[in-house]
Amino acid sequence: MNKQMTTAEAVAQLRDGMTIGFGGWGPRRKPMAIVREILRSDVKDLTVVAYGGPEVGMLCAAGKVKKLIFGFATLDAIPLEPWFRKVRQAGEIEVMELDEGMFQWGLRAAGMRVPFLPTRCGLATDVLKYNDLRTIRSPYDDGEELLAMPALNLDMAFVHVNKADTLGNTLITGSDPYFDHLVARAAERCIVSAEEVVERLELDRDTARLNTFERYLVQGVVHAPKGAHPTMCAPNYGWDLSHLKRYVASASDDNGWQVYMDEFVNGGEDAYQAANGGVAAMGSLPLPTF
Amino acid sequence: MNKQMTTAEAVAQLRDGMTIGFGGWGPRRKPMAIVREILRSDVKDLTVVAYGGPEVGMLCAAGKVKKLIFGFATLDAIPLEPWFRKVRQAGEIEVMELDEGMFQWGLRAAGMRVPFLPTRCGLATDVLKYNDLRTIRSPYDDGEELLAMPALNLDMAFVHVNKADTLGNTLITGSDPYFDHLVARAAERCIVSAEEVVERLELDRDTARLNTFERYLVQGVVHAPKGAHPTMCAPNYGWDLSHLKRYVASASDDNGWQVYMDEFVNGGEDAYQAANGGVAAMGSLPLPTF
Amino acid sequence: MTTHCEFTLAELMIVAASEAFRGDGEILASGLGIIPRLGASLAKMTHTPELMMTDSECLLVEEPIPVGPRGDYEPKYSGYMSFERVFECVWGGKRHAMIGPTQIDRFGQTNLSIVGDYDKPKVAMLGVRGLPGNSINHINSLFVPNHNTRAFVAGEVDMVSGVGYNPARWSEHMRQDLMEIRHIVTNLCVMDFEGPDHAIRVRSLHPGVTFEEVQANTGFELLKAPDMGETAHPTAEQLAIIARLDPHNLRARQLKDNPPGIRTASTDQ
Amino acid sequence: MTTHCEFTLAELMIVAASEAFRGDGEILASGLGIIPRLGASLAKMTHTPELMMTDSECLLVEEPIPVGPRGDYEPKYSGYMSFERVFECVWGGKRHAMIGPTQIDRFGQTNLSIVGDYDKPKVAMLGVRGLPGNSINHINSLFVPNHNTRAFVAGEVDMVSGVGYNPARWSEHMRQDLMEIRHIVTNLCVMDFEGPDHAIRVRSLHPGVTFEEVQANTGFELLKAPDMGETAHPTAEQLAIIARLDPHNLRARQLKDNPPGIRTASTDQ
Repeated sequence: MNKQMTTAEAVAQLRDGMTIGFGGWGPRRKPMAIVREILRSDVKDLTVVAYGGPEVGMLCAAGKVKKLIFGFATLDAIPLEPWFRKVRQAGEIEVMELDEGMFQWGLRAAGMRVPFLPTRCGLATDVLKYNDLRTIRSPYDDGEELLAMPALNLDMAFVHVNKADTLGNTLITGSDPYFDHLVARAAERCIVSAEEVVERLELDRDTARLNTFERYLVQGVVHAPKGAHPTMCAPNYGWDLSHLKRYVASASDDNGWQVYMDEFVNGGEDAYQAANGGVAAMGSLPLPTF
Repeated sequence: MNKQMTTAEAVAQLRDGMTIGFGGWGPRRKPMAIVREILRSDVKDLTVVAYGGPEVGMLCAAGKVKKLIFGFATLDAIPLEPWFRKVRQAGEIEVMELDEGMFQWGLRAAGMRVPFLPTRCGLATDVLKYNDLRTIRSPYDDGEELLAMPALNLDMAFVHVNKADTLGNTLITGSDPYFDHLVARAAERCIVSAEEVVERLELDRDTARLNTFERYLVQGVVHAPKGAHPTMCAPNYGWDLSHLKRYVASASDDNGWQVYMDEFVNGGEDAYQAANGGVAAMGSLPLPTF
Repeated sequence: MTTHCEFTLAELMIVAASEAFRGDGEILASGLGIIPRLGASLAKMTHTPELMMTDSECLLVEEPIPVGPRGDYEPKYSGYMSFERVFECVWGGKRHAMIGPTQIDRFGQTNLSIVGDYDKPKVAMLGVRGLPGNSINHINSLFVPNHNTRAFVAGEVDMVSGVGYNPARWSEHMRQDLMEIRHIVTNLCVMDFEGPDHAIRVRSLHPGVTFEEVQANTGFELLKAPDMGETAHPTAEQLAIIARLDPHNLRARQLKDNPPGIRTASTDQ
Repeated sequence: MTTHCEFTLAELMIVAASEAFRGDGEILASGLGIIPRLGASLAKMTHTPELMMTDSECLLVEEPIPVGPRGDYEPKYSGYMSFERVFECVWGGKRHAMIGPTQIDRFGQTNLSIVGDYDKPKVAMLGVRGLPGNSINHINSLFVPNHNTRAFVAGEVDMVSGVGYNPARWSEHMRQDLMEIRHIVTNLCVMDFEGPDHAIRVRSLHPGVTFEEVQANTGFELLKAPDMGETAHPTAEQLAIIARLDPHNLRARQLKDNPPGIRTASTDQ
C-alpha cells in the first residue's frame, strides 16, 4: 500500500462540477501546490467549500468556481480577498454564505453521515434568507426552533499537512489543526499534500496525538515541500506577504490574472519556487505575530 | 481568584435530588476521593450520569442513587460491576440506559445548549422502548428518521485530572482525555480534583494542548493525590486490582457494604490511604496492559 | 498448500475470526476479547494488511500488538484513536468490530444489557455499551465461545441492544443500509446472514461437528449454506503468526479445557 | 481620583472598550482589532482580572500579550483554545467579543458581508464570518472607528449577518434570551441598548462631541441615557498599562491623524 502520487495525478481525479473542500483557514496551511495544479488544469464548474483564503480567490480568478460555500474569504494581513471580491461583485459566482460555526457543523454532519445537525446559529439573520435552509422544532417539551444545517458532503478534499507517510498517516504539527479532520471526514475522497513524506510514521505517545484524521480517509499523498506557499504552514514557515501583495495587485491590473498565471503558475511548481526565491527562502519566511 | 477547596467543601455543594456527572471511563480516572466524600455525606436521591466504573457501584451500594443514566458500568478487568448489578437486579434504581455514543452526544447537546442532537444510534433497538426518547425527521428531501438525543444537563460535574492550578486551569496528561471536557461543559457547575495543584500553570505550546476544558467551567479545585484510586490515573498510576477484588467481594458478603465503608471510607481519606498501603504504594501501582 | 499440524479449537476459531475481516480494506478492525483480537491481528498480518488497529487503548499501530504483558516491547504508533475519535470512526462507518454479546436472535439482534425482565432483571450485565451505535453504523461480526440455546435464543433477545435484520424494528424512513452483520464465529461453526432476507446460515462446521448438533444448540432454525463444508484448518504459517501474537498462550485459557481443533471421540460438548 | 494627563482619542476609546467588559467575570474576552484588543486586555489588567484571553491564535494566557512584534517575550500559556474549541466556547455562551462590523442598524443587527444588492453587491467584504453564531450565543460589543451614516444605517443593514433586537426576525419558538449586545464604542461616543425595547441610547459623549453631532452622523434616531455624560478620561495608571500593552504604539495608527482625546477647535470631523 503506497498512496504517493504527484499533484498532476491528484488533480486528474477531479471532474467538472465536483464539490471540493480545502483544509486550512484563510491564509493558513492551504494546499496551494494542488491549487496551482488545478489552475493549470481544464477542470471547471467546481463547487468550492472552504474557510477561504487565496485558494478561493485564485480559483475564482481562473473561472473554475461555479459556486462557493464559505464563511469568509480573507488573507488576514490583507482583510479583503481581492479576486473573491471582484468576482463576487460581478455576480459571477453562486454563493452559499454561512456562519463559521455552521460551516464546520455541516462538515461534521457529512462526516457522521447524518443529513443535518441543528444549531441556533444563522437564525434571525439573512443567512436563512439567501440560502435554502430549513428550520426544525425540538420534539421535546421545549419545542425550540433551530436551524437544520445540512451536511456539506464533498466529492474531494485537499488538505496540506506538515508530515505524512506513504500509507496516508498524517501529522499536523502546528498548534492549531483547524478543521482539516472534518474536511477529510466530509469527503468521498481526500488527498493530502505534505511538507515531508516518510515511508512510515513511527511515533511516540505524545506525537501520535498530532494525528487528527485516520488514513482510511486518505486516498493520496503528495510530497509538496513549501506546498502551502504563499500561505503559512506553522511551525515550518510563515505567509509570504510580499507575494500576497503581488497577488492582490493582479486584481487591479489590466490582464492581471494572466500575468500572474504566466509569472507564477504556468511554469510548474519548480518554476514557482524559483520565482519566489527558492525553497530555502520560502522555508525561512517568519511566522506572523498575531 | 483562588478556587481551591476541600472534598468536604465540594460535596457540601450537593443537594438531594441533583443530577451529577462523573468524568473518566469505567475504572479509569474517576474522582474517587470525591465519591468517598459523597459516601460519607447525607446527600441522596441523586441522578448519576457516567460512563460507569466503581463510582456508580459504590453510590448504588450506599443507596445514594435514584436514577442512573449510563452506557455501561464495568470494572474492565472485572467485567461486571458488582453493586450496580446487585442493585439493578433488585429493581432498586431507575435507569436511562444509552448507547455509549448517544451518551456523549447528549452531553455535547447540553454543552452547546441545544435541546437535542440527532443520531442514528439507538434506532431499531430497545433503547427507544425503555426510554422517553423521540425521533425526528430530517426537514430536507431525504426525510430520514433519526433519534433525537436529549441534552444531558448536569447540575454538577466531578472530574479528576492530573494537574490543575488554583484558577481552575487543568491538564490531563494521560493519552486519552476521555469525555471529561463534555462532562464539564454539560454541567451548571464543575469541580475538579487533581493529583497535583500548582499556583499557576505556565505551559509551553505543546503542553498547553493537554488542557481540554476551560477554567470558566471550573468552580472548584480539590487537591486529591491518588484521588482516582482504586481506578487508574494514567500516566501516574494503574488501577488497584486487589482493592477492586476486595470491593467486588463486598457485594457477596453479609453486611459487606457496611464492612467496606468501615474499613475504607468512614475513616476519611488519610485512613483510606493508610488502608491501601500508603500513597507511595498507591502511586506505584503499574499501569495495566491492554 | 495446507500443512497438516496440530491446533487447538481456539486457534481454529482465531483463523475463522480472521476470515471475517478478509477484504475489508482500510477500516478499523476491533476484535474485543482475546480470540477476536488475535483474529483481527492475524487478518492484518496475512490477507488484509490495509486494516487499521489500535493498541487497545487510544493509539493506532501498523503492527498488531501481541496480547498480554509486553516486556520491553515498545509499540511504534502511527496515529491517534482516542475514545472520542472512535465515535467519529463508528459514525463514519469505518470499522468492523467483532464482539461477544450475551444473546443473539435469528435477526442478528444482540443483547449485552440484561437477561429477564427489564425492570427487575434476572441478570444485569454491562449495559448496551456501544452496541446500538456500532450495529447501525458499521460492519459487525459476533463471537460466541459457548454455542448453546442460552446464547442463540428463540424469539427476540431480552433487550435489543444491537440492531439486526428484523423488519418490525425499522420504519420506512430509517436508514438500514449502513448496517451489516458479517459472520458469527462460535465454538461449533461459522455462520453468516446470507440466507433469504438475511436468514442465518451455517457457513462451515468445525471439524467433527454436525449441522444437527449446531441446530440442537440454537434456539431458532438455521439454514445450510449450499457450499457448507468444514471450517478451514490453521496453516503452519498462521499458527506461527498466532504464536508470535500471543506469546503467553492466553488463547489456551479462552475455552474451557482448551479443546483440540479436531474433536476426538472423548471431546463431547 | 483622576489624574489629568494628555491622551489620544484612541486611548480614550481603549478605556471605553475596556468598560464594556467590566464585571463579565470568567468568560473569554475577544477584542478584534487593536483598540478592542487593548480594551479587553486593559479590562483584564484592571477591573476584571477573571477574564480569559488568548494569544490571538489558539493558546490561553493569563497575562494579556502586548500587541505587535514581541522580541524575546515568550508567553506563558495556561490552556488551549483552538479554532475548533472556540465554537464550544461560543455555543456555550462563554464569550464577550468586540468586533467592528461594516454596518449597524437600530436593532443592533450587523453586517460584514456585502453592501448593496446581495446577488451583485456594490462591495463584497469578508462574508458573515462568525457573526450569526456569535451574536445569537454570547455577549457582543461593537466598535466603530468612523461614526457616520454609512456605518449606522437607516432601515436594516444590507445583509443581516449578526442578529439584533428586531422582533420581526424572531419566531416565538426561537430562543432570543441567550443574546446580548452590550456597548457600541465609536470615535464620537459610547452607546448601549438599554432604551425601551432595546433602543440604542448614547451613554456618554467623547470630550467635545455633542449629542446633535452624533445624531447627525447616525441613520436612525438615538436616545439619550438619563445620565449621559462625558466618556471617562483615561487615568495615568490606565495610560501606563496601555503603553505597556502596546509598546510599538500601534494605537496611534488606528484612527486617521491620531486625534487627541480632547478635541481642540481645529479637530473637526
